[in-house]
Amino acid sequence: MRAIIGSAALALAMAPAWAQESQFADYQKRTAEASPVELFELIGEDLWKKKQGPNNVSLERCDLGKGPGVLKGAHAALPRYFKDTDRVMDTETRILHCMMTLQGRSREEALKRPFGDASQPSEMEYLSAYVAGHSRGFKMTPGTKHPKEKAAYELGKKLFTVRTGLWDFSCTSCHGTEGKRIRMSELPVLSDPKAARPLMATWPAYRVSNSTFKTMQWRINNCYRQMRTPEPVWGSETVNAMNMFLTVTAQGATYRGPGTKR
Amino acid sequence: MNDQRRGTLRLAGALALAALLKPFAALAAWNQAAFASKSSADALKSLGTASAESSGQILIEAPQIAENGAVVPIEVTSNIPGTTSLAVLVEKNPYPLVAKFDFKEGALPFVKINAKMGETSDVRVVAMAGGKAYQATKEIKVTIGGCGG
Amino acid sequence: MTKNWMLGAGLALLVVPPLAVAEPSDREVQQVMKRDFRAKGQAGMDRLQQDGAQRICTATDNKPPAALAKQMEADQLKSIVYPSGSLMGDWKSGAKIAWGGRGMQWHEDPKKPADGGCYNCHEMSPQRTSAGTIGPSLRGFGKTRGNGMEMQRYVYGKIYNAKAYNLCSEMPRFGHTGSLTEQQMKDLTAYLLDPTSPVNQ
Amino acid sequence: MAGPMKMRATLSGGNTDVRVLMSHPMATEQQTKGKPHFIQNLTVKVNGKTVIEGEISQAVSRNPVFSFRLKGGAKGDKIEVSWLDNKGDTNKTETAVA
Repeated sequence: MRAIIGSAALALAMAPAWAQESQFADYQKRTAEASPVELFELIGEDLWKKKQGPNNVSLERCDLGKGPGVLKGAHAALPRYFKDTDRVMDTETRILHCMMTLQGRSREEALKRPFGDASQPSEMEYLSAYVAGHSRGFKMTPGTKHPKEKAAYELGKKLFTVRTGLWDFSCTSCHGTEGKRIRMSELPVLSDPKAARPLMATWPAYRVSNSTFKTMQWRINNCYRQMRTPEPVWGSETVNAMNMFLTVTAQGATYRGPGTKR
Repeated sequence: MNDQRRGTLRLAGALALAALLKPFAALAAWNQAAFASKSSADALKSLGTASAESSGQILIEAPQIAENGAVVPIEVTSNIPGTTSLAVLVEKNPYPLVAKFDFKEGALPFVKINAKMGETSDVRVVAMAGGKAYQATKEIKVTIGGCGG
Repeated sequence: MTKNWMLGAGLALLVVPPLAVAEPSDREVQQVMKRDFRAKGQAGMDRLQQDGAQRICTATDNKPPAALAKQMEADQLKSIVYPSGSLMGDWKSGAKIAWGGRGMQWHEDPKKPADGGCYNCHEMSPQRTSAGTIGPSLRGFGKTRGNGMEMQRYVYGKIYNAKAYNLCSEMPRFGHTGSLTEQQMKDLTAYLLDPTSPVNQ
Repeated sequence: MAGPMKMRATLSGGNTDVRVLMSHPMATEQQTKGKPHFIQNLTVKVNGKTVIEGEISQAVSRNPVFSFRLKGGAKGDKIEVSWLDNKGDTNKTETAVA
């Protein structure tokens, strides 16, 4: 009995501070264990290998930063600066780049439906699941050296605190103080590595409340929707900078997604 | 599913199988009366397990509180010797009977499912063993219901 | 010093960043946002136009100098339009507005009335537990404070424009932004102050 | 209509643990205004012999995930899981115990 108590105490001590108090920790663990998230990786694989677009080629030669065709660890090393486009790109933005350059698809066509729903997830969501799955076990090492990578981090950090929109919110309105809840959901302080690490290590993810797969592009878009702003453009500098800020804050975490969220 | 996805999936096998399995459709048993019951008592009557005796040998592993009723993982084990079936019911769902499994030679009376729960409710598990019915319940609190979304 | 605040000039709140690139100025960030957002549905680009309160609160990390805050709060207070007579509406309608989360988002029908979404941040009723904790608990609000005209005006005013009482409050300005109607704000006032409301049980 | 399935079967403590994932909307009456769409029957076979038969309802979550436990088992045993939904759609998947 003492041994059991001891190991439980140890588990608690190892859990991130904000997760310790979570009354939903057991629920979250159980849903993660019984998650259908692997299905999305499986369908994503089919789409990755499917010949598409005017050039009728697959995405198998896509260069996600580790060289053409290399998937292992690619997601965990993003976002980063890409010389060929002279900008900072995250996993999804880079996938779009490959759809356009390799498959010859137009941005409009490839992004016709960036966010899906439960009855019809989007191609991008499936592909993100497949790509991210190849980074399990890799340390998260987003780009931090190139001036544009540094600028993206600084912009994201600043955007995190900007009060804007019809209702005057900033990201910190919800994610700035430890121990707060929106409705019944605990709110992680995302500028704090101890909260950002477990979170970013499990995005993209199957989201129980949407019953489908969701990505970071969606997550940030959806936060702004609830902040009552206009819509941030998919893959824009603003969204990618925010992703960069969160990922750099989480850097060093071992990627273990795609995850399962409430 | 849309046409785009249809084309991308590993469907050839599944479609061929659909044709082959049609007879299965005619054979498959599905207890319409039990699943259409609006109370667990009626459902259990339809399953022929109306008077079940409580048993500590049925284990229900589930979260005490679920953040979202759309997915509530429930794990059920019967340690009653000779268990041949397990039924899982969510008392307060519009149709309480969630699932029923028959275990034949070679299978252990264990199953783990994800169930939808509309609200906080008792989960009732009924096991059949040696022609007798046994049951156990566990309450699961739900903060957001999961039947309509 | 005050002059600097008024100009919205970047302040020396430079926490040493792990990466040695200067952080962008507030103005640069505004330009980036204007470039990277698009009007959608009822959410127009005008919503990105920071007003004085948003600008000062952003620039000072929500800690404006006291004198300036006081002055700006007084300005915000002037924006509040009080209807004549009692400010207590129907607490039952107020409960629905307090516990609803819809309204003013780009995907929503602007013709449908918005909710207050109060439950996202405030605990209010012992019967309903799915409330957030970003704002203070409002349980027993009227019971402990009474519901005289002065209290009605405070509650109505706070809902109308929370920034009149605390410049960098995280609470939206529901009346000032046209998010809630006069009647809705009266109903919410009643939900908090009416002795028969569940809030005061 | 049938989306993909995925299954894993592993030996554990002398028994075989089976975990199977299915892509299916499992749409309730409430979600579809009275036209629910959900899997009704499940069958688990080991080397061609049926060992578990399941009847399930619309209250099983979207994209169902099930775990089962089989008595004994050996590496290479063939496990097959198939389903049939209320519209007559069906799918199956097969794997060898690892």
